[in-house]
Amino acid sequence: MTSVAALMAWPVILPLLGAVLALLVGRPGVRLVAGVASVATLMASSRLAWEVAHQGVLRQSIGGWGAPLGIEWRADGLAALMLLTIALVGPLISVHALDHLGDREDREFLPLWLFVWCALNALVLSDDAFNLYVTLELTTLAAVALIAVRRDLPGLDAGLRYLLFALPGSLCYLLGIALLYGAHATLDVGTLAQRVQPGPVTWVAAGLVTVGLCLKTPLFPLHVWLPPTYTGAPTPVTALLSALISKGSFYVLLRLWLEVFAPVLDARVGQLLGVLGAVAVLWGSFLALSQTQLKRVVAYSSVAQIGYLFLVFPMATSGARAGAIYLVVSHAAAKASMFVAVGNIHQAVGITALGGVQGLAYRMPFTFLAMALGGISLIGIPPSGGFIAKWLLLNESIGTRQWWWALVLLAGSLLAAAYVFRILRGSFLPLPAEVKVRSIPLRNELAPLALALIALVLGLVPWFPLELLAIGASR
Amino acid sequence: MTNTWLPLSVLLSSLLPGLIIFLLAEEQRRTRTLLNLLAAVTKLVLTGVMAWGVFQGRQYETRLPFLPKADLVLRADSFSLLFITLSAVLWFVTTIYAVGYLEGTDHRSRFFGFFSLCVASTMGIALAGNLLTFFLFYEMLTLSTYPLVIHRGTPEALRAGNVYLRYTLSGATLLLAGVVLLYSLAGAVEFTERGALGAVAAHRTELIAAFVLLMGGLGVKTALVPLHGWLPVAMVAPAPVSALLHAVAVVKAGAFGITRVIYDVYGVYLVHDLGVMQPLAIVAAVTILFGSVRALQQGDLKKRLAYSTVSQVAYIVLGVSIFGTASTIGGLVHLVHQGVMKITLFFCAGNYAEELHVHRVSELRGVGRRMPLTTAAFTVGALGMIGIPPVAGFISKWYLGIGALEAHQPWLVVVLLTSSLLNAGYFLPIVYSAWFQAPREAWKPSPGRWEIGLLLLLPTVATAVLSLAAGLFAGAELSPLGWTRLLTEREFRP
Amino acid sequence: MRADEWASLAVIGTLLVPCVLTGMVMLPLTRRVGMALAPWAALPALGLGLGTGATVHWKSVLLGMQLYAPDEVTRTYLLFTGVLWLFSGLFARGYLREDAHLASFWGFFLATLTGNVGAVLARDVASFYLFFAMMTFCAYGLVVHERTEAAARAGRVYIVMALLGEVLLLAAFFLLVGTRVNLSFDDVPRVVAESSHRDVICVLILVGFGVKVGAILLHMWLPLAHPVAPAPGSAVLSGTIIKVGVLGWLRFLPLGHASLPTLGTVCVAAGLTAAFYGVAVGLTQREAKTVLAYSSISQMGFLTLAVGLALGAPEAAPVLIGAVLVYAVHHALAKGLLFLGTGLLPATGRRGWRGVLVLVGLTWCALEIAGAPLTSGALAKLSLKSAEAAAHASEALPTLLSLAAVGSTLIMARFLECTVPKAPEQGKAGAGGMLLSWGLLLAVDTVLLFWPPVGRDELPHLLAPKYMVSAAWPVLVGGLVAAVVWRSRRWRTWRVPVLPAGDVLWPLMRVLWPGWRLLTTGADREEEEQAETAARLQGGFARFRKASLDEVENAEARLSRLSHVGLALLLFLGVFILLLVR
Amino acid sequence: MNPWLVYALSGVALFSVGLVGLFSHQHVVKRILASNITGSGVLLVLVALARRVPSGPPDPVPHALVLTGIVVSVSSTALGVALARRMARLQAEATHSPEHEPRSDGEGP
Repeated sequence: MTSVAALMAWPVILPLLGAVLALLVGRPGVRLVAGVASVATLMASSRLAWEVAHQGVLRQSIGGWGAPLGIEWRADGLAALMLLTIALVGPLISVHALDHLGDREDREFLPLWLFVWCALNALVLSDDAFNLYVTLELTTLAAVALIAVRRDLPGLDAGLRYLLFALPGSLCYLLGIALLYGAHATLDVGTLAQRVQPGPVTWVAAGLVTVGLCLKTPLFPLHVWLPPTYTGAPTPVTALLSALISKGSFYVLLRLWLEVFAPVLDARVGQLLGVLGAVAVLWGSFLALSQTQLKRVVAYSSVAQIGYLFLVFPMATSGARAGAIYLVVSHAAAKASMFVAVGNIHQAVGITALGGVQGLAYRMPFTFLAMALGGISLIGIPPSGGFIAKWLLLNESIGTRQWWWALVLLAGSLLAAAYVFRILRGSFLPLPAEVKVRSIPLRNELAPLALALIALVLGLVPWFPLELLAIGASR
Repeated sequence: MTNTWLPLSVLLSSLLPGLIIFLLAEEQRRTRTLLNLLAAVTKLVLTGVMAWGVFQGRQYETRLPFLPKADLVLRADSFSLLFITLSAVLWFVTTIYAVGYLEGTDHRSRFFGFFSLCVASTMGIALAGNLLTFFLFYEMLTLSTYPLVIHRGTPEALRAGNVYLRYTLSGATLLLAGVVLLYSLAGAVEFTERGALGAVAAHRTELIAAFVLLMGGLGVKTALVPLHGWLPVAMVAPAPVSALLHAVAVVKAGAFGITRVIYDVYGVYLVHDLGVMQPLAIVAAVTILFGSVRALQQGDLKKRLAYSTVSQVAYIVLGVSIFGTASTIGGLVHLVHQGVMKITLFFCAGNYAEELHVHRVSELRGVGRRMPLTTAAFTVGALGMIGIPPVAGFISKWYLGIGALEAHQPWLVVVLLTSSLLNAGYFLPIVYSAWFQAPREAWKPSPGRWEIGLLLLLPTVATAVLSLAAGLFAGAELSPLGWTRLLTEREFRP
Repeated sequence: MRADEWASLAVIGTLLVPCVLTGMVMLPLTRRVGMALAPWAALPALGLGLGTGATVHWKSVLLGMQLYAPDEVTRTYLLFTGVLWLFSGLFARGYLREDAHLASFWGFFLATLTGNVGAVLARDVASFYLFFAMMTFCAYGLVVHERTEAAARAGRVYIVMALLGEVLLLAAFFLLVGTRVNLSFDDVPRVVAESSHRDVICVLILVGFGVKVGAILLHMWLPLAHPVAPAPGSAVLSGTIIKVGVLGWLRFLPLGHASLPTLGTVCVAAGLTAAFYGVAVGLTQREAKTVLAYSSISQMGFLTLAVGLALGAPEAAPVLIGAVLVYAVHHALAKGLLFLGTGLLPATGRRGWRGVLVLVGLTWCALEIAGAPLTSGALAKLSLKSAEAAAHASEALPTLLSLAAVGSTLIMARFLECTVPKAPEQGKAGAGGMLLSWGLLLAVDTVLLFWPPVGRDELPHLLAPKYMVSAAWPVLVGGLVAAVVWRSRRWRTWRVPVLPAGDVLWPLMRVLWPGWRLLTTGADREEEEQAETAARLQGGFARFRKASLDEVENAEARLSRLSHVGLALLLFLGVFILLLVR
Repeated sequence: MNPWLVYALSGVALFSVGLVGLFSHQHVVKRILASNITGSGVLLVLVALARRVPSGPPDPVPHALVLTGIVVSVSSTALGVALARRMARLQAEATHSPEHEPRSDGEGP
């Protein structure tokens, strides 16, 4: 069956099926099931993307109930691109997880990851404010479980922290949605976009939604839960968190903001978000510079990178939108590869400090290469997706005569260079004699490389994703 | 008729080998060397074909879709060919030299991999058909040279690497800002003879701002004062790297970029009209003198050479930033001449270090008897740098001087001549003590038949001969001078 | 092959023979052959000087190289250059028989010869500069040949002044050629005359070549460089190389095309001063070669004077140029002989027929320089005087010249005094070759007196009593004074003061040297010291970085307090809504 | 003033109280409870909003939303409590065996 309904359902159903099956079959079959589910979902996602690329935006109302009563699903270029990103990045991370986590863990990791995947795909596709809330929560809960998958103190602590910061966020969001519904009696994003008027209710609602999602994403100054969480969680999970899960809430914010709120809000709030983003960039980078733990450096770099994303709001042009999304995608790949590489290093030498990278270039060339390419993308040096994103944002900041954002972008990349090369540099030092190197499976070396190559390719053929993004950019 | 494939294949001829070399194991020495030389020869041939074609007036352009309103363009015009030919030739000799120089050291696969990438980026810079493409390869160059600079892996090397990155990345940032600024004005500016910004000439402030940013960005690699700090520090790199860095790759990329911006992006008339040429000329002049004086104060041979590069490359900038035909010819031809001469000097420095472990000027006493050919080559290079005929440097200086007067700026002649005196001041003592002073203690005799391994000797002598020939036969039609004359006259054709 | 092809081939050969020989001497493989042939390298030049060649034009060499035009200047220069180099070469073969750096000597000898011949042949600015520079820099090798500290110092002075000269010339050439890039000598004088920078060019040319000529205040290198070089080296240095400076004047100054009275007068004054100054300082010297060097300075003064007159009086230029040529030939050979003689006498000793022969020869040459009657010197002075007459120079000039001649006589006497007593009684074996070549050169010199290449028409007057007298009395006076001083040396109380060779150089150095030291500070410093300053800087930067980063860390810690997050949340929301409400 | 507004306002009040609790207490269980209160506040607002039109049947959609919301909050609470319990146990063990200390970046319960 190739009806629109099926097209849009499969990417959500397949991981769900996979997850349930994986839970049922248990130890022996879990990898097989997960693998099959992943491949199937990848195919379903790309199929959908293909259709979107050729037919344009696809709509579908779940259970036949149309808006305003029922739940609308909508697949535009943006959604398609997100689906693809998740489908490419996620599995690569989980491949790495297989050998990184112990047996029991990966028996639980894989189903949980499939749940997250399912929730994320649903989130990406749903076009209904409340449905977005539900999918957000599902993502959060599955993520918390993932964080705690090791059942050790750091993991549990991180999981709880994540939960207790995510909850207020989503509740703020929910309250905002409730107010909107009260005012306009619809939850369908499209309808909302037509109905919202400037006014106290809209303003408060917008405020609640924005703040809630900023807390979940997170944006400075609400980012403080991120570093401990990211460091506490097992590395593959951290990769998932920063590459995909944190992007979920940003995706929602971007959608609602650009499609619903932007027209009815004063430009100054956009500037507010921009300023916070800018501060986040500098703040995160500085902290990344001062860290001694490899993982924390990368974690703080996430704080900075998320900051870039929020520069889209003051500009609020289609170009800036493209830039932000491009950054989401390339950051997903690059950051995932960085974290996974860090995981490899930890696994190989058991050192979590920066010194762990010593001699990396000779010992684990692929991991090193992955780190280098990922780092380049984080800095935004061509050829890399990061550069393209930065380029688009720069252009918009000049085009919209807001050159100060350009300054932030440029300063940010310099700082990024500082902390990235702080890592890479060490890898050229000769390998210290006393360090014992445990050999790690080639699979784990190739996983980060593949991720980094995605970031690289994004920098080489940007026209394809950009064309895809343009589809359904404005309703 | 337009040929689409040649520019791309010139680029790939060093990119692909580079990537393959990365995958080679350390001990696959023969394969690696073979691959290197094969690639170098291929590139030489392709370049030759292309040069001939362009001389015949053929078009070579590769165009790939990249961003909306901005393709990736590789185009071969006469100016890029000047640079490509230089890089192709010098890469060939340097490869041979490097093979000999790194004999039996570690991580050679990595070295030659990045080495090829570095040259590939240089090729890209030379062939770039618009500003965006240029920037992409410019950044690629930074990244591919960094591992070469820190190749030795010593703490000192790493420190040098930091300095190098600090400078180059900051420069790249400025450059990016400039490129974006122009992009917002006129899209991805295609390089076109006599300027591509005629349409937006009205936006004077933006144009000036962009120009300053671009010059700031390119000035770092060109090592214009006060952005030169990285160059002397980067000396810790192995000799072939320094040679390539100073002669073709990095500093030249900067100088080349400045020339591109002035002549093919803004157009010399527009730049002149914007009144940003004179400041640039002043900066160049200051750099020339500063570099020479600092070179006088260096006891370390390579450091001295580095500062001399600072001053010599500023000649190029000076030439292109004086409004007039002669000076432009002088600047452009110096792009080639300085390359050939400076690479000779660095080869020599490398030979001394490799064979006799001599690094300081004071230790060179009487080295002429032990290594006559190397020292002869060094002498040729040094005389060229001073600008003594018939070595190539003389031709450049001749044209620059004439150009300065043509533009009614006699003070520049004074600068030029003072710097030649200073050059003499820091080169001739070396030549003197190498030839005429007795060594402190007898040198250990050479094990082989020659004063040093042929792989190191031949490139040195070859480049020395080249720099002699380039000067002696400057009048020939296909000499660097002849070529630059050709393209400069096109540039200034009203 | 047609005649003109032969002719051009001759020109090319003149240049290429020494060039190729240089190469042969450089390469170990061909060194012995090259060194065997080296002395004869100047033969083609001599031949071309006697015969005629054809202009050669190589478009692709340098900036379009042109060689040779059959004019008087070129031919004369070729002639005496060829002669002197040839016999110096032959002399050197014996003189340097057991020299440590033989190959080095021949290499530089031949290279300098190439430069010298090339400079004479060159017909365009760029090529002239090429050969001129080649000659200058290779002659350095002859100066420092002995590898002694004195030689090194002399070499340093030589090279520095040469460089200064080159730089000034370069500036002049830039002004001269302009956008034409290069210029043939056929156009140079006209272009200079018409140039808007005429005077600047002329000054630069005068000073630039003045260094080579050893004009007053630019002469410091001569008395240092000539003595330290081996005898054949000093012979060519003083005989031909400094004449190339004069050649430069003849080629580049707008002689006969423009009248520059002021500059001319300055030159005349400078020339006269040099003539006397050279003598004055020369008399205070102890070293024979140094004395000769100073005499060269004073002799060159006469040429400077002549050129100055030509600058002032275009109409008389041809005559004056002729006179200059005559003088050049005479001085080249005579001075060459004297320098070679200083090398020869120790070998032959002053007793025995060889010694006597040499002494007689030396005296003859001394008389020539002094301008005694019936000598080439007399001819030279004669043609000079008549040329002055043609230029309507001031009446005082002839008298001054005669006075200068007295000076010349004195300094020659001084030379003999410094040479003869020092020479050993008995000579060494194997001086034969040297003596032969020297004798031959002397013969040629004498022959050229009767068949001079230029100024033949003056020859008859040489015998006219009027001129005989005017030529004789300075020599007699000079000789008398010298004799008196010499005889009186036992009982007279005063002694001739001793000035250091290079006179004004030393006070000058006291000013310049510290400046140079200052400029080159650190060149001799060791790496560590430089590194340490850099390290201190970096340390400072690191401390600053650390401090600021710690600040951020603390702020982050404060921010992470749970309650603060709550506050931040509320604040965020508050500001957000506030911005909208207002 | 009409009743639904009272409900709405009290809902908002609950929400704020819960929020304050969430950020003013260190103890995990307290914070979980606080989050529950916050949630109930939001749900109360939703219920109140169901009665937008004074007369006539209430709007069914908010009720559906509230039900979903309850499910979500229940599950999240459950998860939170489960994690808290396990952590408490581990920490208890940790206090007995000093060699592996609980890591403490930021605040722990």
